[in-house]
Formats: sequence, structure tokens, C-alpha cells
Amino acid sequence: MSIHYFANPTRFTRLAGRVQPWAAGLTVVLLLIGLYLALIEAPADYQQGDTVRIMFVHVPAAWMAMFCYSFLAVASAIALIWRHPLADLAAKASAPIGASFTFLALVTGSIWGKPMWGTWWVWDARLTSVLILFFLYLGYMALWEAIEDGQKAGKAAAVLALVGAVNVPIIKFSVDWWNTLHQPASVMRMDGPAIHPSMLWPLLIMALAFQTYFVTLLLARMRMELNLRRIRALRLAERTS
Amino acid sequence: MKIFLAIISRDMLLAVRQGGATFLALIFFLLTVTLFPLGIGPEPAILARVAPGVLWVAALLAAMLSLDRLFQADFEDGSLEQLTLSGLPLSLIVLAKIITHWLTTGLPLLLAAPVLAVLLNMNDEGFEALLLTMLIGTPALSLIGAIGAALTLTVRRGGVLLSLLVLPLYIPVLIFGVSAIDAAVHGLNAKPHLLLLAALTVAAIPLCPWAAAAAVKLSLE
Amino acid sequence: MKIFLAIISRDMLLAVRQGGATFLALIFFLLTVTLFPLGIGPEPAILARVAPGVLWVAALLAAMLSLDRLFQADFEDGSLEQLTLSGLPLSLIVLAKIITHWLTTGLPLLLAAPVLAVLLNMNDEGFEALLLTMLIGTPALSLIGAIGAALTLTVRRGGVLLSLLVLPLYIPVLIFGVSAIDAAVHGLNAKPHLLLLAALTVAAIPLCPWAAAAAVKLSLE
Amino acid sequence: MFQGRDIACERGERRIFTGLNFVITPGQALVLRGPNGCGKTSLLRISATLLTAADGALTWNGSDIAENPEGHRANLHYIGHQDAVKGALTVRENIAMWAKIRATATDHTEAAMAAFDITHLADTPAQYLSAGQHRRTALARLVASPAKLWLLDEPTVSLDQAGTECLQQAIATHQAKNGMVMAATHIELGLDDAEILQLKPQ
Amino acid sequence: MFQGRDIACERGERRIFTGLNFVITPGQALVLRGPNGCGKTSLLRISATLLTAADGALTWNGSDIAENPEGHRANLHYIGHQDAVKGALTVRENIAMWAKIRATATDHTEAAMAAFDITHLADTPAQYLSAGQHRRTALARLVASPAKLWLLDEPTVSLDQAGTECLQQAIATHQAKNGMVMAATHIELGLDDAEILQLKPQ
Ligand code: HEM
Ligand SMILES: Nc1ncnc2c1ncn2[C@@H]1O[C@H](COP(=O)(O)OP(=O)(O)OP(=O)(O)O)[C@@H](O)[C@H]1O
Ligand SMILES: Nc1ncnc2c1ncn2[C@@H]1O[C@H](COP(=O)(O)OP(=O)(O)OP(=O)(O)O)[C@@H](O)[C@H]1O
Ligand SMILES: [Mg+2]
Ligand SMILES: [Mg+2]
Repeated sequence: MSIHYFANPTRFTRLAGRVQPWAAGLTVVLLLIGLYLALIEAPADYQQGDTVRIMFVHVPAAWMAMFCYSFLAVASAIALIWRHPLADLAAKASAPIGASFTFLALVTGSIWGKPMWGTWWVWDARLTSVLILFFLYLGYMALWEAIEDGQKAGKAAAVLALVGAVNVPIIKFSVDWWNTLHQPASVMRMDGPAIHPSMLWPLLIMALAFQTYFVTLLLARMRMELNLRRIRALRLAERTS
Repeated sequence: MKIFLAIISRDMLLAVRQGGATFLALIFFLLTVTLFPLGIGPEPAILARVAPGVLWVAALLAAMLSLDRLFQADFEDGSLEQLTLSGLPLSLIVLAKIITHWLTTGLPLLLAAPVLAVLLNMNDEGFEALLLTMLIGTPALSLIGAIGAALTLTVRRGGVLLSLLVLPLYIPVLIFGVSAIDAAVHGLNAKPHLLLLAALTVAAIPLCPWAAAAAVKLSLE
Repeated sequence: MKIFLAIISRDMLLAVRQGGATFLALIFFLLTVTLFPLGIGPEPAILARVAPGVLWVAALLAAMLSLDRLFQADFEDGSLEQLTLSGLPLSLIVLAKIITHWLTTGLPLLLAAPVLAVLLNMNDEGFEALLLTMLIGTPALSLIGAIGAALTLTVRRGGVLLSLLVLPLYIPVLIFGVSAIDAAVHGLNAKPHLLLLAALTVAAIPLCPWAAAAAVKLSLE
Repeated sequence: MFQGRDIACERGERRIFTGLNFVITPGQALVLRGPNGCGKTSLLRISATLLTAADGALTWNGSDIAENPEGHRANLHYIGHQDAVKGALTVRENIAMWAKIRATATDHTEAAMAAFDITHLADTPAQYLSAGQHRRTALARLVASPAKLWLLDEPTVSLDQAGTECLQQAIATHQAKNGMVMAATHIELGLDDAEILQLKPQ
Repeated sequence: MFQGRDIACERGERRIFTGLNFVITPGQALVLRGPNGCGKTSLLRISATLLTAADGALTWNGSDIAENPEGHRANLHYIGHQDAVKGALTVRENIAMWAKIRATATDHTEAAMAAFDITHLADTPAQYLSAGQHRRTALARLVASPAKLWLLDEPTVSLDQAGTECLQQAIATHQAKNGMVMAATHIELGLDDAEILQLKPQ
């Protein structure tokens, strides 16, 4: 393994080591505030009652599901074009996190769906496209697993991630393109949010908490992966000497 | 017997190592079932109506697609002839491979089927019947499929030929499986259908490994 | 250009020699569609209702199953590296192979679809739309599939992984294809859906060979 | 004693050879030689019961092997053109796996790796091996589980000088323990007092 | 003139060799030697642009081949461990097909079969060939369409004496026409005045 490969990552490890505790702390604080506001402060909905509180987990999780895939695609592009080794690492590390958020969005959505729509699941465009997003994550991770050579696997997975990125806009706009059961966007839309501030604030704080949680996990996974690679390189060097 | 178990444990190890085959056959099953609502449309009544058929067809296809794993890789890299030379009768070697195939495809399908049944809006009466038919029927899929897999060994990329040979043989399994579930869903007695299905599987246990072994022998010549 | 045509004619020759691949992809399509009336039951109204979906899903699966023919055999016997060394840019070599794949799978499916539509009781308004969507959509299946086939080259028995990678990418084709036919069947305007489908195919023509070539290059390293 | 009488071989409806006789006594090696396509591989596969002879009989200590092919198979090792090495498994796992399938009483895997000088590769997945390392892994099977008869089809392919010497050493040890060897080759194997069977193209 | 300067090779995150230099002038042959796993195959694949060197540059008559890899590829023949011979096609079809894909002006297929003495097998489907016949079919590609640089990875594997002589003859003719050869081998190839590049395991 060449020298420049480690020069950068070493600096990264140091930096990440410093950022990580802050991100972790921030996550805890934001989560505490967010949960307090969401579960206790925020009013119950006049239609939905207390089930509306699922929203404070469901919506940020759904946002993160899409955000993580975008992050994954951008990191893959950087890895493929500029061959930046950290981008490769970041892409690999973000996939399982994104998959978990997607799973969370699916599960909370289903739990919400049972009282709201009367079934756990409907095959409407948004729900289906999120399910497909989940499969894309799985495919991406499976490809990493299936190819033994780390560098090759990284490039192959990056190609897949870029091709799969077409799905993200489909999810985002599916509610507008097909008439579905699912709610259209009321927060992230062009002409400003259309939701009462008493619900908006906890929602935004929860979203921020999920975001910092993502950063914490990402840094941890990247450092772990770097260490694994170092150990492997050492072992290889040992074996050949 | 020691050799028999050694072959099974080897195949399981390879299945786990080579990209988590277990996990992936399952994924194909999930994906195919997901395609149908996309194609047919989301109406719950229609979905519930076609659910048993869709589930069984998808299971059939998933089992069939993973058939090429059964012998092909071992054939191409010379492992199959080495296995033949292990001293165990060839039909037992084949049986060991069929068992691994069921463990890595039939069993996961069986476990995933209830979840998909919920997604397709199948009613609760059908559940038990679905599980039972899968439990009885999927071993037959592995057994019958082995014959096709062995016959198409020397055909390069025999995948499609394989399906041509195997799918017609799978049809009885499909028919009994679906009719048992349909009967249960409509509150009728599913037992006669289940018995027929069981008869099929029991008949396949001695016959299929023997026929597949003959085909494997041929392909090594 | 001469080399490009030489590669296409070589692949066609091989396709014809190796157990009539053309014929067999078709057979898989026919068999899968036939399984449905068996699984769902014979009621004409329900069959007609699900016909477009079943046809497209079966086409998707048939195309996907024949994807492993695209590069795998050539990869394993060293022909793929020899092709790379022909002096033609790799993305053009890949394009040549994609064209052969379409000629041996997409085209036969297109020709068989109307017959199956009759069997499934589809009404006459849907026919033209069915043919059009197949004509526009099947090339996209070959193009997108090539990426998956190239990515799974080094993965032994990557068949199921291939489907996990490719099926999610096929879903837009499925959705636009079915909605165009559904629109036509119900006397609505199918044109917007057809245009979306065409846009998809057109976008895939430059992008997919390029991505697939990158993946092939990787697997040869 | 392994003996072939009047063996004839037919492939693709064409006679490759007829009336072939050979005897291998314990401790002896028989080297098959002849130009490309004369039937060396075919004869080895017939001896391994992987191919059926068109005519003639094979006997093991006087009894026809057709009567108990499984017993005969358990007595032999066949190393063909294909290595039967799994890329997903490490070198050690590959060798140990075959030893287990041959139901060996004691596990000679480590000795086998030492014999072919691949101990340093023990934990490398086989897909990363060079051609010669791959071949050595296949050959290590010979040592990992004992068998009375070794059938070797061009065993030195891809081996370097050191690798060839490892093989010679393994064969010598095998012969010293009264083992039998039948090997097809185009280049000198360097076996002491091996008998040579020259196959002629028909 | 084909030249490599300071070539380094990395496989599976491990350095195989570094700082390797070689020059092949028209009419010259370079033979790569070294123990199993020292990187002969890797060097040949780098020379064919099938593998990317971790460091260093390859030049063809002074210009970097990275600038025009397609042009370089059209200039060379690579014969690897795999034969790239299709079982479903006959020997003649196999050879002619590759000549066509190499866009050769005149078709030398018959001459190629004669050069490797497989004319009598011309109409045999390749799946029925013995190991040596298969290899000859692969090697016939060298003659069927001309290329300035031949990259040969253990070309004599499975060949009998006569087959090896055919290959030697073909190489001699190629060199006489100012062709260049780079060959990896474990056994003596018997080339006149070939230079030897000894690779050392790291
Ligand atoms: C498994 C089922 C579900 C999935 C996969 C899902 C998916 C999503 C996604 C991806 C978003 C982000 C939309 C965007 O930012 O444009 C979202 C937002 C949202 N979902 Fe769901 N959802 C599901 C079920 C439900 C249910 C049952 C409800 C309640 C009736 C619901 C209510 C909402 C609301 C209110 C938003 C916020 C929309 C906004 O303000 O932007 N979801 N969901
Ligand atoms: N795909 C790969 N990934 C990782 N490492 C590899 C790969 N292929 C080969 N190697 C390693 O690279 C080294 C050089 O391999 P190479 O095939 O070039 O050797 P070679 O000189 O041709 O040996 P042989 O004489 O055995 O053919 C070997 O140690 C091998 O283990
Ligand atoms: N599967 C097959 N079907 C029909 N004919 C075959 C088959 N395999 C080999 N042959 C033919 O049988 C003859 C003997 O083949 P065999 O492989 O035994 O030769 P060999 O002595 O091992 O040659 P080599 O030195 O080239 O390996 C050859 O002429 C070959 O063409
Ligand atoms: Mg031979
Ligand atoms: Mg080599």
C-alpha cells in the first residue's frame, strides 16, 4: 500500500477522534429536547390523537433515508472520479446507517398506517419507492460483501450507487406524480412549510438529532474500517516477509 | 455417514462464504413478490385474491434460480469429480447437496412467506395453510430441481434450458400448494390437498437423487 | 465499425450454436405467464385485469435471467480479455454485446407478447400499447441489465446477487410500461407514459455501456 | 496391484486406443507418454472410473473394480487438469475440507502444506493465488489424506523448479510406503525407476 | 521498441514487485523467469493493459501507452492461462473468428492451423479437443492475425514435443519479421538469443 494512502487517513483519524465526542454529546442533548417537545409539549392532533407523535420519528427517519443515499452517491462519485480513499470509506460506512434509517421509516410508517389507513401496508408509489430504496441499500452492501478485493469492491459498489441514485428524486416526487394515500410534502417544499409551529419545532429538532447521530456513527464506522484495513495490511506484510 | 455430513458442512460453508447465498435467494423472493403489486396495481381486494398464486409462483422461481448453484460451480472447477471419488455412492452425494440447497433456499422462503402474505393482504385463515404447504412443498422443489440441474450441467449457461425442464415438473407442486391455501382462505378443508402434496414429496425422496446421480455421472464422462 | 459488427456476428453465432438461446428465453417467458392462470385460477375478468402486469413482470424476469449469458461465459474462458484487446474501446464492445442480448431476448419477447395477451384475455385496445411499450422498453432492460451483469462478474454464481442489483433498477420500466397499457385498455391517452419510457431508454443508451464498461474493466484486473 | 487388461477407449464415437495393457505393483510408478490427443487423460479417467472403458477390464488385487466402484474410488487420488480449489476458501480450508470428505482418520493438512511449501499462504483465500500456488494447493490433497493409488494428469503444469521438486519428493515418499502412481506428462518427471507406457495415436 | 520503466505492481493491497525495467527491441525476445507467485503473469497483464501498474510507465517507440491504450492493444497478442476457445465452435471457426475481430486484412486462418499442425482437426468442435489440442488452437491465433508484440504466459503448458517445436518455429518466424516477444515460462523455451528477466519474490 502506498504512502499517500495513509498520510491523509491518519490526519482524518485524529480529526475524527476530536469531532466524534462532540457529535455524540450533541445527539444526546438534541434527542432529549426533541423527545420532550414531541412526546409531552406538542399537542395531540385533533384528528389523529396521540398517534400523530409517531411522526416525530417517522418523518426524520424518512428524510435521513433519502439524505444518506444522496450522501452515498456523492461520496461514490468522489471516490470514482478523484479516487479519494476517504470518500470510498465514507460511502461504505454510510450504507448500513442509511439502510437502518430506511428500515425505521418503513416500520414506523407501517405502525402509523394501521390506525390511519386500516392496513399495515399499501402498495402506493411512495411506500413502494422507499421499499425499493431499502433494496438498493441491501444490493449495495451485498456487492461490497461479495467481492473480496477491497479496492475492486469499492469501485464496483460506487458504480452501482451512482446508477441507483435515480431513485431518490422518484421517492421525493412520487407523491406529486401519482395520486397516493400518502401525505404530500408539507415541510420541505418550495413555498415554505405548511405546518403548525408547535409541531414544526420538535420535528426540526428531532431531524437535527438524527443528523448528528448520523455523523457520530459515520465517523465511528469510518475509523473502525480504517483500523481493519491497517490490520489487514500489516498481516499481509507479515505473511510475505 | 461421516462423509455425508462432511459434504453438507462443506456446502453450507461455501454457501455462507460466497456472498451469503441464503440471504440472497430470500431477497429474490421478496423482490419478485414486490414486483406484482407494482404491475397489477394496489387494490387490496385483487391482491388478496391473487396472493397465494403470486407467493407460490415467486417461491418456484426463487428455488429454480438457485438451482444452478447446486452442481454447476463444482462441476466447472473439478470439485464434482473429486466428490464422486470420495467413495460415497453418487446418489448420496447428490442427496447431501439437495439437503444443503433446501437449507439455503427452501427454509428461508418458508420463513419469509408470512411477512409477504401480510403485505399482500392475505386473510388470517390462509396463514397456517401457507406455512404448511411451504414446509411440505419446498423440499420437493429442491429434489425435483436437482434432476434438471444435473441434466443441464454440460450445457454452458444452461439457466434457461434448466427452467424449461424444471418448471413443468414444478406445476403439480404449484397446483396442490395453491389449492390448499385457497381452500383454507375460503374456510374449506385443506387436508386432501396437503396430503397430495405430501405424497409428491415422499415419492420424490428416493427417486430424484437417483435420477440426478445418473445425470451427473453422464456429464462427467 | 468492422470490429463492432464482427463481435455482434460472433455473439449471434454463439447464441444460435449454444442450445438455441433465442428459443429458450422465449420459453421461459411463455412458461412463467402460463404459471399464473394455474396459480390464480381461470376467471377471465381477473386474468384480464392482471394481464399487463403479469406480462411485464414475466418479461422483466426473462430478460434478467438471460443476463448472465451477457459476459459470464466470455469472462470465464478468457474471451472477454481477448475482446478487450481487440483495439475497440471497451464501452463499444459492451454495446455490441448489449445489442446481441436484445436481439436474442428482447425481440423474441416482443414477438411472443401478443399471443400471450390473447391467452390472458387482454382487450384489443391494449394490444398496440403492449407492442409499443415492449418495443421501447425491452432495450432498456438489456442496457440496464448489462451494468448488473458486469458488476457481478467476479462473484461466483452471482445470479441472485444480479437480481438484487438489477430488479430495483428495472422497476421504472415496469411502472411506465404497465401504466401505458392500462391507460390504453381504459381508453385513456397512453402517450405521456410512452414518452417517459422512451426518455428512460434514450438516457440509458450512452450511460449504461459506459458504466458497464467500467465494471468489466474492474473485473479483469 | 492395479492392472488393466485389453482396455479400449472410445470418445465421441471414435476409437482412441484399443488393447491397452498395464500393471502397477505396489511401490511402482507408471508414466504415460505420447503426443497430444493420444488418450492419456482418457486412460487416467478410466482408471478413476470417471469414464467407462469401451472394452477390457480393470482389476485391483485381482478383483474386478466394476463390482465395487465406490471401494475403488476410496482407494485413489485423481489430480486432473482442473484444480478443484475453491476461491472463497483459504488454502488451509481447501485442503482440510477434502481431507474431511475423504474421511481420513488423522488430519495431515499441515504436513501437506509443508510438503508443497505453501504454509505461508495457509490463510490466503485461494482466489488470490498465482497459477503455481493454485496447483500446489491442489497437489497438497495427495498428502493430506492417504490413498494407495495416485492418478496424476500433467501434475507439473505451472509449477516452478522448487514446486516440481516438492512433487518428486512426495511421490518418492508415497512409493516408499508401497503406494502406486500413474502419471501422464510431456516433460521429464524425474522419477527413479518408473516404467513408461507409450501411447500411440491411432 | 517496447519499454517499461520503474514498473511497480500491487495486487490485493500487496506489493508484488517494484522498480522493474525492461526493453524489447524489434526482433528480440524477453523471457520472464522466477518462482511461483513472483509476478510474471502480473507483468504480462500490465504490459497488455489488462492490469494497471501501481507505478512507472510503459512506452511504445517512446510514447506513453497510457495515452492511447486502444492503439497499443491492437498491436499485441496476449495468450494467458485461459484459452478463450469456444467449445461450441469448430477449431477453424474459433481461429477465424478471432482473426475477424482483430480486423485482419488477409485471413491467415489456414496458415495458422498448418503452423500448429491442427489442420486435421479443423472441423472438430473445440469441446472434443484434448488439453494439448485446445492449447494449440489458442496459440494459432498468434499466426492468424499479425501483431507486433506477443505476450505469452506459459505457452507450452500441455504441449507435447511436436507442439513445442511448432511454437518455437512460429516465434522464430515472428522474430525474423522484426516481431517482439515477451514470454513467462518455467521450462526451457529453446529460443535463440533471448534475453532473460529474472523476477525475484519480494
Ligand atoms: C411504511 C409506510 C410509509 C413510508 C415508507 C413512508 C415514507 C415517507 C417518506 C419517504 C417521507 C418523506 C417525504 C418528503 O420529505 O418528501 C415521509 C414523510 C411523511 N409521512 Fe410517511 N411513510 C409511510 C407511512 C406514513 C403514514 C401511515 C403516515 C400518516 C398518515 C405518514 C405521514 C407522513 C407525514 C406527515 C410526512 C411528512 C411530510 C412532510 O411534511 O414533508 N407516513 N414518509
Ligand atoms: N487477483 C489477485 N488478487 C490479489 N493477489 C493476487 C491476485 N492474483 C495474484 N495475486 C498474487 O500476486 C502474486 C503474483 O501473482 P502472479 O500470478 O503474477 O505470479 P506468477 O509469477 O505468474 O506465478 P506462477 O508461476 O505461479 O504463475 C502472487 O503472490 C499472488 O498470490
Ligand atoms: N469429451 C470428448 N468427446 C469426444 N472426444 C473427445 C473428448 N475429449 C477428448 N476427446 C478426444 O479424445 C482424444 C484423446 O483425448 P485425451 O484428452 O485423452 O488426450 P491426451 O493424451 O490427454 O492429450 P493431451 O496431451 O493433449 O492432454 C483426443 O483426440 C480428443 O480429441
Ligand atoms: Mg490430457
Ligand atoms: Mg502465472
